[in-house]
This record gives sequence, C-alpha cells and structure tokens, in this order.
Amino acid sequence: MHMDSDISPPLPALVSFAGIQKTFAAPEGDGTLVAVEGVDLTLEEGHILTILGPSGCGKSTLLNMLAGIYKPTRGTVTYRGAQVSGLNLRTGYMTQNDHLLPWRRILANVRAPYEIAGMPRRSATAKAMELIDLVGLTGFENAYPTQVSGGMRKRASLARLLAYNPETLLLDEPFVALDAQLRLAMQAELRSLARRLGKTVLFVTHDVDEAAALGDKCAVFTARPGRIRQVVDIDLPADRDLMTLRQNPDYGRIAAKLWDLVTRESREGRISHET
Amino acid sequence: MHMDSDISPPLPALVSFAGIQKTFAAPEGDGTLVAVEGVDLTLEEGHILTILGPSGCGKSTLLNMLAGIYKPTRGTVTYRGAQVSGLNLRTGYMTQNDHLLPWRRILANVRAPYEIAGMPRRSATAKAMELIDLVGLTGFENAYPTQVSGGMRKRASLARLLAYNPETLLLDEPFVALDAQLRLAMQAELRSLARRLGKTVLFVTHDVDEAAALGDKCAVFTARPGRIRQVVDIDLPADRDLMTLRQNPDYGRIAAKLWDLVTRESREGRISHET
Amino acid sequence: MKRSLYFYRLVFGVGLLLLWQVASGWLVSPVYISSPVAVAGRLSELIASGELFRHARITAFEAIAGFLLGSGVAIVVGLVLGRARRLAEVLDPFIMGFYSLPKIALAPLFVMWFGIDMSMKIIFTAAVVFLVVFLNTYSGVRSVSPEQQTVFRLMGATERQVVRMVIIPAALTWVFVGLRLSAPYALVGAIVGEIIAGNRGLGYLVARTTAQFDTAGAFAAIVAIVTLGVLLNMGIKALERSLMPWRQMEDAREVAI
Amino acid sequence: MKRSLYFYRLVFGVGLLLLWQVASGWLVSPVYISSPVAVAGRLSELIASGELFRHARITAFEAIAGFLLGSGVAIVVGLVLGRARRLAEVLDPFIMGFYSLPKIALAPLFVMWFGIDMSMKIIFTAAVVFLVVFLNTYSGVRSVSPEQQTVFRLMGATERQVVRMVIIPAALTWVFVGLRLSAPYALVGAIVGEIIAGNRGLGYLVARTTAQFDTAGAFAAIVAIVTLGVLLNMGIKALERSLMPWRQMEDAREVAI
Amino acid sequence: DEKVVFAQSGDVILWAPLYIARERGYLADEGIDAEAITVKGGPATLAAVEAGNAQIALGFPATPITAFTKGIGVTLFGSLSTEYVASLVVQGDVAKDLGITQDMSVKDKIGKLKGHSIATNAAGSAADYLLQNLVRYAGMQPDRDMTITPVGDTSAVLAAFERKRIDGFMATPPSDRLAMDNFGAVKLIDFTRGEYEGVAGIQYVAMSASTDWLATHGDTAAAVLRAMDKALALIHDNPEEAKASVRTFFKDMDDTIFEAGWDGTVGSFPANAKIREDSIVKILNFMELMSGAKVDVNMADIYTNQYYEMSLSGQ
Ligand SMILES: Nc1ncnc2c1ncn2[C@@H]1O[C@H](COP(=O)(O)OP(=O)(O)OP(=O)(O)O)[C@@H](O)[C@H]1O
Ligand SMILES: Nc1ncnc2c1ncn2[C@@H]1O[C@H](COP(=O)(O)OP(=O)(O)OP(=O)(O)O)[C@@H](O)[C@H]1O
Ligand SMILES: [Mg+2]
Ligand SMILES: [Mg+2]
Repeated sequence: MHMDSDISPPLPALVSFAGIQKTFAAPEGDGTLVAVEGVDLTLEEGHILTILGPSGCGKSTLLNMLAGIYKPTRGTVTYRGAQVSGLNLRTGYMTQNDHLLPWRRILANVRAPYEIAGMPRRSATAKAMELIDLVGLTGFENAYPTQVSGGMRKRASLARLLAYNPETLLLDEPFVALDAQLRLAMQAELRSLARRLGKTVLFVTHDVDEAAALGDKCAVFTARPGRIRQVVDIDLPADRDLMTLRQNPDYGRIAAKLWDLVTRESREGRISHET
Repeated sequence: MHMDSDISPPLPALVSFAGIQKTFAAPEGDGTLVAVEGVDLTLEEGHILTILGPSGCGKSTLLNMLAGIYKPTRGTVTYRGAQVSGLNLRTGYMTQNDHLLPWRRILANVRAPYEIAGMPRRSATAKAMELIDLVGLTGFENAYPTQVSGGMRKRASLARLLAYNPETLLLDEPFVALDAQLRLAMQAELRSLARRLGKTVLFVTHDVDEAAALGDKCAVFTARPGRIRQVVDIDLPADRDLMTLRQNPDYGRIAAKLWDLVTRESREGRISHET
Repeated sequence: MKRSLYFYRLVFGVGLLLLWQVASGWLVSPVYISSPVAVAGRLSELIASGELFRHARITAFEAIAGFLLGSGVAIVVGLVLGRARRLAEVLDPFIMGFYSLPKIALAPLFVMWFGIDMSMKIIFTAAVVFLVVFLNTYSGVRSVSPEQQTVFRLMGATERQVVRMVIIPAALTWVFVGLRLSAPYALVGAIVGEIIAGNRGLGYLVARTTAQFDTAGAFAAIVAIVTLGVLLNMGIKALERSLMPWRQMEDAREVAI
Repeated sequence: MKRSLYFYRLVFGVGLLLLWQVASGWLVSPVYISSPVAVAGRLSELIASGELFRHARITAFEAIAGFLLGSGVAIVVGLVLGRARRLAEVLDPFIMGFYSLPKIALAPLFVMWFGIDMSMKIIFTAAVVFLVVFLNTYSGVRSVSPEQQTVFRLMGATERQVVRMVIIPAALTWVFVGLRLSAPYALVGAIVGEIIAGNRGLGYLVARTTAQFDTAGAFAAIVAIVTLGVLLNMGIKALERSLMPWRQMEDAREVAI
Repeated sequence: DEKVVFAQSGDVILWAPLYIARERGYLADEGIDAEAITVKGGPATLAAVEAGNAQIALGFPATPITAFTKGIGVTLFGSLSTEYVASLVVQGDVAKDLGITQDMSVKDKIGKLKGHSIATNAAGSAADYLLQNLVRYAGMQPDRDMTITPVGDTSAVLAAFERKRIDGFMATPPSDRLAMDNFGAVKLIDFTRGEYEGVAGIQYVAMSASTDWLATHGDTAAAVLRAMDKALALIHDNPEEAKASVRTFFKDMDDTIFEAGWDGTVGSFPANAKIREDSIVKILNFMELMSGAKVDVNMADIYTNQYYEMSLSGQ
C-alpha cells in the first residue's frame, strides 16, 4: 500500500483509524473471517471522505466501528482524540437498510429525533416538514413507509438523519435508489449542507463518479480482507458546482484515476468477483 | 409523448402494456394517488428492455403488474397474447428488497427453486453451488443472510433468480449495491446469459450508462404520475462487449441522449425533486 | 363484507345450538347437558329475577380488574426482563415452575394472604393472567430488531425513549396476542376464585347449581360466562385496532414486493 | 458464561428455599406451607418407596401425550386458519367463548364422554393446551410477510411448499412461545384431570395428601410437579434451539446495521 | 373375578367401610376385584356410573335422588352412614363475646351468630344448605342476617379461620379438631351426635348404582353388601382393628389428626348396610328444605333393600 496524499493536514484529525483489523466468526465452523485489515486512515473536521471498494470488503464494517457499534478486533478508532468505546453519539448513521419505524408515518419518522431531543411537538413538526420538503417527499408525510417506493424510503431516512443533526455523518450508499437527477440534487445539497454547517462526512459508495464529485479525499479499498489500496486527495475546489462538474477536466482526471484504481485488481489478473 | 422507435418488430411482442393506469389509495384520507398513467409499451421475446425514471414514478409498480402481483386500475397487461390475471409464473422477479429467507443459509436459499421443482437434493446442491460461484459468493454458501454484506445479499438473490430459470426476468435495480467491477462483470454475465438462453428481461435502473449498455431498448419515464417520455431504441450490436463499450462512439451518443431525456424535466423548469 | 361475517357467525352459532338441542336427550341425557330450550328458560328466569346480573356484575368486575392488574404487571415485567436478558434466563425456570403449580393447590395461601372477598379473586385472576401476557411481551421485546434499537440509540435516545418509541410499538402485536389469550383465563380465574371461596358471582352460581343438579341453571350461568368472555375479547380487539392503525394499513394494502 | 448462569439460578433457588424455611412457622404456619426440611424428608420417603416415581410417570405420560396431541392439533388448525382468515374470523368468538368456560365446572361432562382413565386426562390436557398454541401459531402465520410468500409463489411454489418453506419457519418463533407457554398448562391440565377423577398420578397424590392434612406430602408432590414442568420447558427450549439454528446465530452475531 | 369400580368423592374416613372391605379382603373373598377412584364432586361420581366407568357411587344420597327425579335410572341399594358427620365451630373469642354456652339450645346458639360470617365447604353442598336451614330455623334470613361463604378447600377454610377472616365454619372431622386445638375454636353444634333434630338419623352415605346394572348384576351387588356388612360389623365389634385397617389408607396423616377424624366419624356408621326408611324420609325432608319444593318421587322407587335381602340369603 502506498499513499500519494500528504498526511500533514492543517487541521488535527477528527477521526482516525489506526492499525484496524476486524474479524468475524467464519460462517462455517470455528475459523475466523477477516473483514478488514491494517487500516490506517484519518479524516479532518469538516471534510468529506468517500470510500470506494468492492462489495463485502468491509466498508459498512468500518462505519460500524466509528459509530461504536462494532469493536475492532485489533487497533483503535479515535474520535476527537478519544478512543471510541460504546456508541459514538457524535455520529449519525444512515445505514444501508433504511431502519424506518413501520408504525410511524413518514412525518413521525422524520420527527423522531426532535422528539428525542425534547422539542415541542409543533416546532418539531414544522422542522420535520422542512426536511421532508428538502428531500422531495412533500405530499407523502402521512404515508406509512410500506406505502412509498424504495427511493422514497431512502429519502425519508436521509431526512431523519439530517433532523438529528449530528457532528459527523456516516452515509452508507445513501443515494443508491435515487434517479440520476435527484441524486445530483441530493449530492449538491449534501455538499453545501456539510460546508455550511461544517459537518464531517464518511460516505460509502460504489459509484466512482460520485466518489470523485463529493469527496475531499477518497479511500479506495481492495477486496476482502479489505485493505486500503490508496487514499486519493481530490483537489477540486471546495465550493465546486456539481451540476457543471462533468465539464471540469480535473474532475475527469480524478475520476479516471479512481476508475483505474478500483479496476486494477481485475486487470492484475484476479477475477473481478473473487472473494 | 412521442416514440422514435419503430413499432413493427419482426417478432410478435411477448409482453405488452396497453393503456395502463394504476392508482393507490392516497396516504391521506380518501383521495387516490396515480402511480402510472397511459403506459403503452411492448417487448419482444429475447430482448432486454431497460427502464429509467425518477424515484417514485412507478417502475416497481410496472414490474409488479407484469408479475401479476398488482392489477392495473385501467388497461391490460398481456403476456404471450394472454391477459395477465393472477400471478404470472413465467416471470421471475428480483425485487428491490432481497427477500432471502433468514432461516436458510445462502446455499439453501439459492437451492430453494430447485427444491420447489422437485430436483434431487444432491444435484440441486451442485447446481446451486455453480450459481453461487457465478455471483462470486463461494466461501459464503454456509453463511446466513444476516452474516453477509448488502451487496452479497443482492448477489445471492440474483443467483436464486437464475436458479429458477424463468422465461422472463424482472430485475428491479439488481446491481445497485455492487461495486463498479463486479457490476460490469454481472452486466456482461446477464447479457450473455439472456442471449444464450433467449431470456426476455425488464431491467429497472437509475444508472443511465447501465441502461444504455444493457438494453436493446430503453423506456424513459417522467416523474409521477409516471408516463413514458420516450422509448429509445439502442442500436448497439447484440453481441456487444460491455468491457470495451466505453470506447464505442455509438454508445456515447445513446448514453448522452438518455442523459438528456432524464434531465429534461429539470431543465424544463420543474425542480428535480418535485413530487 | 362485514355483514356477512356476522351472518356466518350467526349461522354457525345457530348450528351449534341445534346440535346441542338434538344431542340433548338423544345422545346424552339432559341431566348432564340440559338443552338450549331449558337453558333459555332458566336464563330468562335468572335475568327476570335480576339474579344473573347481580352475579355477572361481580364476576365481570373481578375478571376485568384482575386482567388489568395481571396484564399491567406482566407487560412491565416483560419489558424489563426483555431488556435484562441475563436476569430473565436466571429466572426462567422459576417462572415456568411457578406456572406448573396447580394454583388451586395454593388456595389456602391465597385465602390466608388475601382473604375470601373480592380482592382475593382479583389477585388470583391477576396471577393466572400474568404468565401469558408476560411471556408474550417478553418474546415480543426479544424479537425487536437490535439494529432498529441501535439506530435510535445513536440518535441519542435514552433507554426510556428507545423503549417507548421502538420496543413497545414493535412488541405490541405480541402483547395483544398475550392479552387476547389471557382474557378467557381472566374469567376462568375469577370463577375458580369464586369456587375457592365466595358467595356471589357466576362461579358461585355454577357451583351452586351444579351441586343441585340444576344443569339448566349451571348452563345458564355458563352462557353468561361465555358471553362475558366474548365481550372481553371484542373489547381487546377494538383496542388493538385503535392502538395499531398501521397494522390495518398493512392488512389493507396491496402486497408490494 | 454458561456456568455462571447455573450458578445464579442455584443462588436464587437456594434463596427461595431459605425464605420458605424461615417463613415457615414464623410468618406462616407450617400447616399451610410445610417447610423445605419437612418436604425434603417426605420427598426422600416417597422416592425410597417408589411411590413418587409411580405417580410421576403417569402424570408425565398424560401431560406429554396431551401436550403433543393438543399442540399438534393446534399447530395444524393454526396453520389452516392462518391461511383461511375469513373462517378464522367467523370462528373467533366461538373459540374464545369455549376458553372462557371454566372447564372444571364441566367435570361431569368430561367424565361422561371421556371416562375416568388416562385417555380422559390426555384429552382434557390437550383441550387445555390447544388454545395457547393455536392462537400463537395463528398469529405467527398472520405475521408472515406476504411479500415473502408472493416471491415464492412466483417461483412456482405450491401452497404446500409455501407453507413448508416460508410459513412454518417464519411462524416458528411464535409457535415455540406457544409451546413454552402451554407446557406448564399441560401439567396443570393433567393434574386437574387427575383431581377430577383418578387414583394415580401426582394430581391424585396432591389431592390425597391434602385431604389427609399431610402438607409436607402435598408439597413434595408439588415439588415433583414443578420439576416435571421445568424439565418439560427445558426440553422445549432444546428443541427450539435445534429447530431454529439461525436464531442462535442471530443472538450471537454482533449487531450490524 | 368380577371387577367393580367404586367412585368416591375425595379420600375421607367417611368411606371407612369400603376401605376396610378392601383392606381385609372382604370384597376379594366375594370374588370381587375392587378398585376405588376418587372423583371431584357428587355429580361427577354419578356421571362415572352413568357412563359405565364405575359401577357403584358412594356419597350423600341427595345427588342420586335428584338425578333420579331428572330421569336417570339410579337406585340406592346400601347404607354406609346414618348420621350427619359435621359440626359447627366458631372462634373462641367470638363465642365468649356473644356469651354462647354449650347448654343453650341450637336455635339460641344460631340466633346469637346473627350478622357473623360462617364458611361452608362448597356452594350448594349439604353443609351449605344445612346452615341455611339452621338460620331459617332460628327465624332469620340466610342472605341478610348472616354471611355464608362457601370455601371450597378444607385447608383454605382453616387458613381463613386462623386469620379471623371468618367467625366460624361448618366442619367435618378432623378439621373441627384442628381448629379447636390450634386456633382456639369452640364447637357449637355437633350434628354427628344428633344435636340438631332436623338431620338426626339422616341417610348420610349410601351406595347407589344404575338400575340396569343392579338388575343384571344382582349377585354382585349382594356380594358387595355382604362385604360391607362385614366391615360395619368389624367397626362395631372390634373398632381398634377396624381403625388400624382404615389407617393403612391414611398413612400420610398425622396420628392425632387421624384419631380426631376417626373419633368424629365412627359414631355415624350403622350396624348394617340395610337402608332404613326413616333415614330416607329425613333426606327427602332435607332436600325439600334445600330446594323449597316437594321432591316428587315415590319412596319405593329410589331405594331398594332387595339386594340386601339377597346378600343375607346367599350367606
Ligand atoms: N455480523 C456479521 N457476522 C459475520 N460476518 C459479517 C458480519 N458483518 C459483516 N460480515 C462479513 O464481513 C465482510 C464485510 O462486510 P461489510 O458489510 O462491511 O461489507 P461492505 O463493504 O459494506 O459490502 P457491501 O458493499 O456489499 O455493502 C463480509 O464478508 C461479511 O460477510
Ligand atoms: N402498496 C402501495 N400502497 C400505496 N401506494 C403505493 C404502494 N406501492 C407504491 N405506491 C406509490 O406508487 C408510487 C410509485 O411507486 P413505485 O414503488 O412503483 O416507484 P418506483 O418507480 O419503483 O420508485 P423507486 O425508484 O424509488 O423504487 C409511489 O408514489 C408510491 O408511493
Ligand atoms: Mg455495506
Ligand atoms: Mg422501485
């Protein structure tokens, strides 16, 4: 593994993974399955890190460790200088499966974080409605999750995440069920939100273009056991306009580089879906 | 709505939607919600139709109607000349949510269709193992679905679909959780499989490139109520090589056209996430 | 739709009555099973004299009070033990053991501690009701997805909030099965309580009439008991519908996949 | 881990016994609750004379046979009615009504129809067991995701295959809660059956010793009953573990979201 | 050997003749393979007989007579007890406070208990009606002037008594003795001694069987009666041996309790199993008090000494 990004950021790292290994009991018998191994990674406050890697390489596992849901088998995860142990309440997690409550309407689902914070009902509803509008679900606030489409559930789940306004956002393939337009709009929204509010973001995706467009840097992983192949600095302007990015030659270069990195494995002779 | 594809195919249409409308009870009170409207669409045997459209425009609903799960509110769905009523057992459906059985290991999940067909255990297992290998899950055949990653569940679900070998495949965003490489490999596999076995495919995706690369034609939908904006014929060779397609100028042209179509709505002044 | 449901019930009920009437005297001596006609006669006598309502009121009160007490405690204990799994495992054999006890054998203890008046019957009923609601609540809580809970805990929800917002609604289906199951036991509990000690209530009425071989009277009392049971059950179902509106939605909605 | 579970149970059990011993004679007269020491004495006598095992064997047989019969029928009926929802709705008030009947009051009927030997007790037990298992199975079947079923039906699965591959495994959690719940009722059923009519079995032993004011003997019999109940419960749990291996996996796995 | 199943309600010393006949082999001598089954409540014993699961029911004859009036073919054919085995006991301090003394008349004793709570053993049981009958006899209303609460279980009655939740109860031996020895109870009326004329000499325990069975198994019935006669004779001629014989069925009972139970019961056993008409008259009168209506039967139809005569002649 080699890195071509500088590791001397002006800001102190908000998040750092050091020498992380995570193993699970093997599906069969008594062996163990190494999910990720030797992961060293840092992320500065207010930055967006995108994570690219083959399916099953341990991307979700990494987010789970930062959220404090899993404990690393080896190594330490540090958040704001302190080792993560127990749930990391500074992070907000939008998981791969939407965990909406089936007995609450969309509005009540989005409002839940406000209720938890003890906000009065009326203002909680008003704020939730704003977010529902932001993700384009106006008109469906009274639907139950079973009554809306897959993409709409994702959006509701994103709105809920924004409602509880955590310091760091962990997003696991959040825009996967969205169409191209909406996806672009949501990406732009996310970047501007993060910049405006100084959010730190870890963003898992399979889409190379998305990884390049959104991130301040991008960590590319190898297949399982997931190791970092390279951390690529994305030197696009912080206030880039996502709508016109496709015309930016720097963007094209970076996307091509990422594409090259993620496909290297297969070109190196390993078949693409070896596990 | 206008079409630029010829409607006089050499083959008789295997699937046809005629004047389809589908409404649901509105989430609130007594109104109705129109999901799709005025859909006319045909698909010839052995062809691949990709469906592009914004989230919530009724793509899944369309597949549900062809599978005979929903009844259209108006219009008729015809399969091989007969109106679809009741479950359409000639179709196989890979849904947006994987409906793997949590109490069966991956192998047993993939084997289920063979068991249903009454195949002897030993050969069913052997065949299931082949498919598991095909989707790159070897080594995980004894894992329970909860023990594997999101992308791996999608793959298991695809293997199960292939196991029951239906005449027509309904695929609802099947490759969404897969990384770029694997996605490419699976796309190629799907095309060659479909051609080899003469399968007819309806393929829902949000990825314009994927829609162009995979389809023989592509139906682009408007936002809800979903109507067909245009059906685009994709005149790439039937035996195209997906790996090198990015270099094909025809492909570039078609992808650009689709991109143009899916973004027209927003350019026409409707905000992208209006619902 | 709705009307025909009641229609079928009526048909089935009338069929049962006919069967009973025919069997009575032909297959089985009326001394043991009386007959619908005789029971109807006794029933109207008991209603006219006001005796039936006097007894039924008492039994209904005991059953409902015991049901509320027992199921309330059971839900709380089920929630608590559902969260404290370890404790639950330790206690498990004791709880099961307690329920293997023929509670009637503990009658002297109940009388000793709770006397022979209404409160004894209410507590007895509560004890009978407890297990079913408890075990269903417990299983419901255990079956709530841990992922769902973690998501909420990450949002900063306190244990209480997780219980209120996630656990309780998720376990409600289970709780209601427990409640529906325990409703008839509540009545049986009240009646057995009255048989253990009592000079009022439908249980007393059954015991008295049975001892006198007044089978029609006993069956009249039993009809009253069964009616109470069905009413209680209907009440719980109505409560269930109003507390779980999303369930109805789910039932009504077209199957989407 | 495992060892300390048994350790805690032991501690709790010994604690209960101590409490009992202390309460006996000090808070409550031994006439009603005997004392652990006295019960242990009677128990060893009853074991030595072989009487305990003679009675326990019979009760265990009745309870297990009734349990198997009742729960078997209940599972089948629960599956069938879970699929035929309409029929279930029609029958619902009758089933609930039947369970509101104080079955002990129907003792003469049971004796009439099913006699006084073992088969009566088995049928009585089965009747007691039925409801709990039935209602849990029914609810389990109703809670199986219709999507999951549709997916399988699209694969060409027949109704039977859907039931076997989807419904039954999905409903198993519910069924097992029903089974665990009904296990103690099976014992209570067998014992009440023996009290209704009998000259053998632990229920008879309880009745006889009680009538003879031999509280220690009655409690010795009760200890045997409770032990049977705990064993039955353990058996069901073991069966549950072996029939639902994926559940254990779920319990053991780290919470993933 | 012919198998005969006896249905008895509970295991109590009151069935002493049957215990003795079994234990000493009197029934076996007659070629009868006897089995006793304990059944919950009088109606259930009759149900067992009616269904053919048992041949002979033992118990208070009001049950078979009522069944007879309802069209069940059942006949009383042997007498096993002719005194009402029960007593009325009350809390010692209550008796003292009310100034009740042993030499008062039954009527006055009951009158003093006005407004107090007395337990009986089961709703609709003989003891329950006896008490109500007594209250009326004393010129009061049972449901207004006294709280009569049936408590189904003897231990529960004692528990309620100990905790002073009741002022007194209708007791069968040995619970009266237990209450007197342990909880300071005093015995107000001893029915077994015939203190209350209303039930003195009543037919208290009888054997009944289905009329059809008797018609076809007359010899067996006679043989059973012969065995019972022997047992009754033993009780009168050699009470110690009889007691020892019964004791084998009450191994679990404490010595003093058994003694108390035996002493309280033994006086009720008749010299032989022949049914006396005056005892039947008493029971019919008692039943009329219970139901408040005339018991509509022909005396000769409800009992028979035919098999008793047969048992004598066959000897
Ligand atoms: N709870 C678990 N128990 C056992 N194995 C697990 C568990 N969670 C993850 N794994 C294993 O760890 C590996 C990495 O899983 P993870 O979910 O992190 O992958 P991923 O990179 O998120 O993949 P995807 O892109 O498909 O979501 C997989 O091989 C998976 O089988
Ligand atoms: N069972 C249902 N009950 C009520 N409304 C429904 C139901 N299923 C779908 N709808 C509505 O129909 C519309 C179309 O839904 P559908 O799932 O077909 O969208 P889709 O195009 O598949 O979207 P996505 O790309 O997000 O999956 C949505 O507005 C949704 O709310
Ligand atoms: Mg993942
Ligand atoms: Mg969809």
